[in-house]
Amino acid sequence: MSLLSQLDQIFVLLQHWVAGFFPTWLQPFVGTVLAVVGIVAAFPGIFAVTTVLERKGLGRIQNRLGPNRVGPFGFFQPVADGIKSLTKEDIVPFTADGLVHFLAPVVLVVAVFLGFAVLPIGRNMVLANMDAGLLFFFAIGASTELSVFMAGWSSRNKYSLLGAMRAVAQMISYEVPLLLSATVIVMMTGSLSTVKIVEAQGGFTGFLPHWYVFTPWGFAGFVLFVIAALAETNRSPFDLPEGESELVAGYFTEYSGFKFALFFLGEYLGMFSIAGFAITLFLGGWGAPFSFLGFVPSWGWFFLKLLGAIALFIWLRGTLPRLRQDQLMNFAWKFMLPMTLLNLVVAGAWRFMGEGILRWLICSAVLLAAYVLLGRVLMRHQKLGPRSYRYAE
Amino acid sequence: MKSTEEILAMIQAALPAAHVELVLNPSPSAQHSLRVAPADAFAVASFLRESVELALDYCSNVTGVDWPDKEITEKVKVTQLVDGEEKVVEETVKRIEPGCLEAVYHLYSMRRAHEAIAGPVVLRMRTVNRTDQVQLPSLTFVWRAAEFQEREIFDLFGIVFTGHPDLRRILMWDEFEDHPMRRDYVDPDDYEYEPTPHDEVLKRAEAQSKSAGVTA
Amino acid sequence: MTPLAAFLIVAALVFAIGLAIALTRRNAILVLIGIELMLNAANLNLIAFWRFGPHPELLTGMMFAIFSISVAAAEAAVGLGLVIAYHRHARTTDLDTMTRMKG
Amino acid sequence: MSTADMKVYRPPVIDIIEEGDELLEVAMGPHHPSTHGVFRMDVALDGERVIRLKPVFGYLHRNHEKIAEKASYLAAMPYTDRLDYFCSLTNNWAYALAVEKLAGLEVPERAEYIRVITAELTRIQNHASSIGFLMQEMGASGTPLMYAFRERERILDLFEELTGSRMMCNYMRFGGCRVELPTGWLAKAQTIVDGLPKFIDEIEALLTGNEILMARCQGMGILKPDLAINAGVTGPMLRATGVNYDLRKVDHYGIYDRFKFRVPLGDHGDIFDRYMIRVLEMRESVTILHQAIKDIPAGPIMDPKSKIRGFRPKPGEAYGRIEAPKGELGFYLISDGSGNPYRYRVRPPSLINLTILEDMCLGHNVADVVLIFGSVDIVLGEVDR
Amino acid sequence: MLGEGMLKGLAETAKNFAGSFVSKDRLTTVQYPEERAPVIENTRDFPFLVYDGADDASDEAKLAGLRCVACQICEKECPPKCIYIVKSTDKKPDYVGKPQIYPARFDIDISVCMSCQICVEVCPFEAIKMDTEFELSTTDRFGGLLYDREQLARSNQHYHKIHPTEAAEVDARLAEEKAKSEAKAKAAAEAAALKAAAAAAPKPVVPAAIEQKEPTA
Amino acid sequence: MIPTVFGLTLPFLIIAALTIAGAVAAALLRNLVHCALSLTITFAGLALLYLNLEAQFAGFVQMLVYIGAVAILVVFAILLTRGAGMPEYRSYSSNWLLGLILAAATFAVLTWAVTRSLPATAASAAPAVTVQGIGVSLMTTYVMPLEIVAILLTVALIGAVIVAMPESKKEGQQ
Repeated sequence: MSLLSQLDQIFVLLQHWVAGFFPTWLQPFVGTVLAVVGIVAAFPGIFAVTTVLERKGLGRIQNRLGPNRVGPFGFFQPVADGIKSLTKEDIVPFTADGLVHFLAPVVLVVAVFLGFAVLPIGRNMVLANMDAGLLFFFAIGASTELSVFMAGWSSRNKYSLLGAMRAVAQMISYEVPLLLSATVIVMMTGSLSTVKIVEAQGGFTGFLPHWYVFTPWGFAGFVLFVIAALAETNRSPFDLPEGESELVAGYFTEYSGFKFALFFLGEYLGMFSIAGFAITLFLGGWGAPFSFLGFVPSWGWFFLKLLGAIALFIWLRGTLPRLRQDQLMNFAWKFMLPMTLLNLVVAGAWRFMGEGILRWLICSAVLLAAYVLLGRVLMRHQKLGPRSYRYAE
Repeated sequence: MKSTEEILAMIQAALPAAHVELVLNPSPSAQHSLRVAPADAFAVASFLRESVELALDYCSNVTGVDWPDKEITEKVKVTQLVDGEEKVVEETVKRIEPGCLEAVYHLYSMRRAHEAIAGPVVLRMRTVNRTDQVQLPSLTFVWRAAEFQEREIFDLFGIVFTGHPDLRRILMWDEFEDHPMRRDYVDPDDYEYEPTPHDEVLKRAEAQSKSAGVTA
Repeated sequence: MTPLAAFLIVAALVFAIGLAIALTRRNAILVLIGIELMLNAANLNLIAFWRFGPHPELLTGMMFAIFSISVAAAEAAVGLGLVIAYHRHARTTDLDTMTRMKG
Repeated sequence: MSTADMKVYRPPVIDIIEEGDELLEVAMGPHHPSTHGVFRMDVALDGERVIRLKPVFGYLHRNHEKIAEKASYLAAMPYTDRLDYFCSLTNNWAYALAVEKLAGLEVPERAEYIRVITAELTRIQNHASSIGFLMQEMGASGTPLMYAFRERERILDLFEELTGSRMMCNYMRFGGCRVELPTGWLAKAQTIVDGLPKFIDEIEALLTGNEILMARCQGMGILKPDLAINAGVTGPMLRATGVNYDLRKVDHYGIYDRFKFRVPLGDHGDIFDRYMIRVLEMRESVTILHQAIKDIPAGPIMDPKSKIRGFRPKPGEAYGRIEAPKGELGFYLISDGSGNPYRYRVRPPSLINLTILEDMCLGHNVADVVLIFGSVDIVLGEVDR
Repeated sequence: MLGEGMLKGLAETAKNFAGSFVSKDRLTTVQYPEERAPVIENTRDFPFLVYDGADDASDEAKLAGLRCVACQICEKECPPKCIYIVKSTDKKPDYVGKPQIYPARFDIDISVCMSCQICVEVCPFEAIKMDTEFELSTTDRFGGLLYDREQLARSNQHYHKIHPTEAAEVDARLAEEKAKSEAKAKAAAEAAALKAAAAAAPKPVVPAAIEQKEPTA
Repeated sequence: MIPTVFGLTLPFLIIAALTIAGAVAAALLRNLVHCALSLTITFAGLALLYLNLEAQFAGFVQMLVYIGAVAILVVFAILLTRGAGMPEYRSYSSNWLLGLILAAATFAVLTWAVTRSLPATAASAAPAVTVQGIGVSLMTTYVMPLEIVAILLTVALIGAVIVAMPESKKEGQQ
């Protein structure tokens, strides 16, 4: 085994090595525990780094410096934040439903962590290579809604309740396009297994990889998936459930201290897992972007891509204002849903059109035309558009 | 733009029964005003707004002025019986000129704004006295702009505007009792504590928490 | 390995509880919940029989369960829609007072 | 003239809510993050639709008018800074203008130019920050606000150099200005003014074409011109409804007649128009600034008749008003010949522009209420006084 | 209209993101304790009392050099009424040598002061000026920010340091006034001398005041 | 490997207990939202039981449909009908005793039938159920039911929307 491939498999080897100290019948169990520990350690670590990067990135977008006081370049800021939130008083409203109020963040974090189980982080690096892995991810993702509802309802705060209602309505609505845009990939790969999906994108033409994003339907699917993912994780411009200018902090208005931190963690982990799935489905997972870069460890690519996706999310957050609830719903049902359905059709057509430039042209043209048409109709329907102004001398 | 005298003449021509008088302003600004009897105020105000020539459709400023009771010392010659014979004696008499509260409306025209330099047309109304429940007719239905400003006058001066759709305190809290812009207002001794609606809120919360479940 | 009977008894228990909810609770939504529970119990039976049956590779039981789940979802949507529609008229979800069929 | 056929602009009447109607009563404020200070709106919601909204003021009330009536004419000047703390220089000007009318003072030409320059700079920084706040309300995570503040910072530096303070300028005096321009100030102002169009372009590139912004703003919170006039709404809010009423053009106060500038007017009276009118007004202000900085003459900056100590105008009254960035700012003064004003009244544009807040918000979403409220552009220091 | 507005916005923020690394001009924030914004000459914060004398003079010398004559105009005009003055019962000569009342007590409650500069404007004696010191936090809420004469006194050199142009003008004006009053005193003395000479020389009394006068800084 | 109690594996016991507990709680709790939340526990338990039975696909579908959709729907319905938080004035029906007896009888009969009729069969070796296999059989053997279910779902969707739609038009006509 060459050094590079050893580096590629370093975590797998490490896992086997540690598990080797245990009796044979315990080894699978220990291996699983090790992998879980790895995930549970790694992603909150990324969460910590991301909070700093997000604040610094937003700062730079806004011509500020961002946090730079704690530690070198402010990178110990999450430590300070963590200590702060752990030592803060845990306030439970007087009239709150104590048990549900407590369970809500726990349920969220647990559900979100479960989603990582089927995420292939690198070659041979997936906790559970399930046959129905993608379905598992969506099933788990659906249960986060419940925790959001629990948080909002149990706080006995009107803002929380409004935020929870918004969040749940939004998550349910966007689950449909999310699922449908991922279905394209399932159609093409013929498998719900995340590992197989990544492997299907492993080849190269020349030095360009066979990522699904480089096909018309893949690109459309990717864009739609990212939009739905933003909505699903309540990120800007779909951050209505916690829109601080309207609902104070939405469903976690009444949370403080550690529970608030848990919510925060859950939100970011949800973002990572969904970004990870966007990478897995459309961006070739842990595959290298160019054939000559194959020597870099696969997990390195995965995390690099994850970082890129997070940067995109931050960039969008720094730029876009927030939508309104009914617009959000309209967007989901009137734009996202038709587009995803059309994308399914286009993907099917692609499959049966054979090789050649023609299918590229036709598929792109159909998607583009539908996009332009739909967008125009929607904008005109709402009487939106640029305006001119008159002047009085 | 017409001078105040001309406007007065127009009002008198249109509403002969209305009591309107001219109040001169001696300062260099020369913004003279019209004092209207409260009973006629609504008719006069409506006329000013609807009149095509004046079109005073914009009420810029509404405010109150407090004119407290003035003690006037005068020397009066009185015939008196002094030592059995009548004499004319000079005597100082203290007379109290009753004060009043005044509401002042500054009107402009937006529709005819660009035709000439428009000074404000000033409309004033006086209450009878300055006891607690003095009343003036509200002009909110003529100019919506007066809505909050009349509330403010009610709050700070204590003029009750009859016919105002929503006459509540606006700047001071509801439990406050005095009218701080009156000239005889005395600061309360201890302004740290004033009853607030919060006590009631607490009470309600307690009652709610006693019943097992609480409405969301 | 857990015997088939254990699954069936669990299913029977869930079914009985669902039935009890449907029959004893007054709130229309809770009655719907009870019906959902009964359906679920049936699904569990289907899957258990599929697993312990002679031909698990034929997928019959599982297919049945999957179809049943989809139908149950439709049932829940329509049922809850009805409850909400009724509530809009009569302002109640209490089955004992739901006596009118006209809006 | 019968008053029966007169059109009445009634405030919305609170409907008697039926028993069992599912209303959610929310108190937005006083410490809600989007109320621009301590302001409360008692909102009744049906789902998320607003069916009643009552603004509640007074959390910042300090009885500015009473304080000023107890102090001398001069001592009221620094308090005017604190009315609308974003635009202290225009507040100063309005008060100085009222006193000048009351006492019949003449302002030297150079002082008038200085006033115009500072007032237009104030207008630009106010409009820029108000757009930033509006976007903040819309959830743009502060980016436009930070850009606006970056530019505002430069303008505030200018103010500090001239007046000694960034926000509480206390610069204008009855019959002129307090101090002469420091050397090199005009050149510095020129460079900053030259940079402003680039900043406005940047803000426009970031926002004007943005589809989300259009969807959020167009057709929201529409105000009809009739109601706007009747409710005494002024400033960019009024002009967004299409009413051509700019006091700089109407009252010809100061020396605004000498400058060539246009008054932008909107046609819809919605949030987007208010936003665009502010942007366009900033551009017009830049042209005024260019002209003023070019033409400013030398000369004295104070009317020799005016006095700093022992200022006692003759009895009488005066109402002076200017076009402040937020609308018509008026001061009504009654003098009884003493050193204190007998009656001192501020006509706050922020408060009166809020009169029709409920009319604009009814039927909209909670999220829109926040936006509509943001588009009114108020400062609580002025509303509560 | 189909997302290009958003793309334009994204390009704008990207430009700013990159620009913040390249041009220092974009970043307007100042990293406060380490960095400081440049001092602007006209900046005003809180008032101080000017005394003529050395920078590090003793408290007595400071008080002796105070230009303030306790005329109480600033106390009257101060909008938030944060100045408290007690007049002295005795008199001492001011910088032109005229015997003047001095403040036996001069307190400014900095926590109330709103930095409006009106005290400076109304002062006929150039005795109170605005400082640029703004780091005044204390732990004592009530007493800590109530400054008395000693704390308020700053030398004329300090004034020159923070507001050079203004201070130069003030000094010129004072020098002129002083010259005028000296000339006047001289003229008066001469007139007195003449008078005395005419009245067969009784001893002149007035010049004593001039001898007593202290040198101005 | 896995410890057993009374011949039942421990995971099964835990899951079954959870399922039953959730159902019992849904039957007994007074607060409707609590009922709905405990119901989700039951749903989750059932999904886990499916997994226990090696019906992976069915388990995930159960999770997706019941926890992700039905439970949320129930909760929404409770909120929309103002049932949230209000303890029921009288949460049990007037003839609750009859219902309880009926339910108990059903359980007794079912248990009796189960214990009497079934021989203790052991499960055959776990079949290799791939998603692909399910898909293939959905499209071949079960294509007719699939289509019928699809139609049913569409009809149900439209029906639910129409039923729940506010009757604004009718009011407008009046």
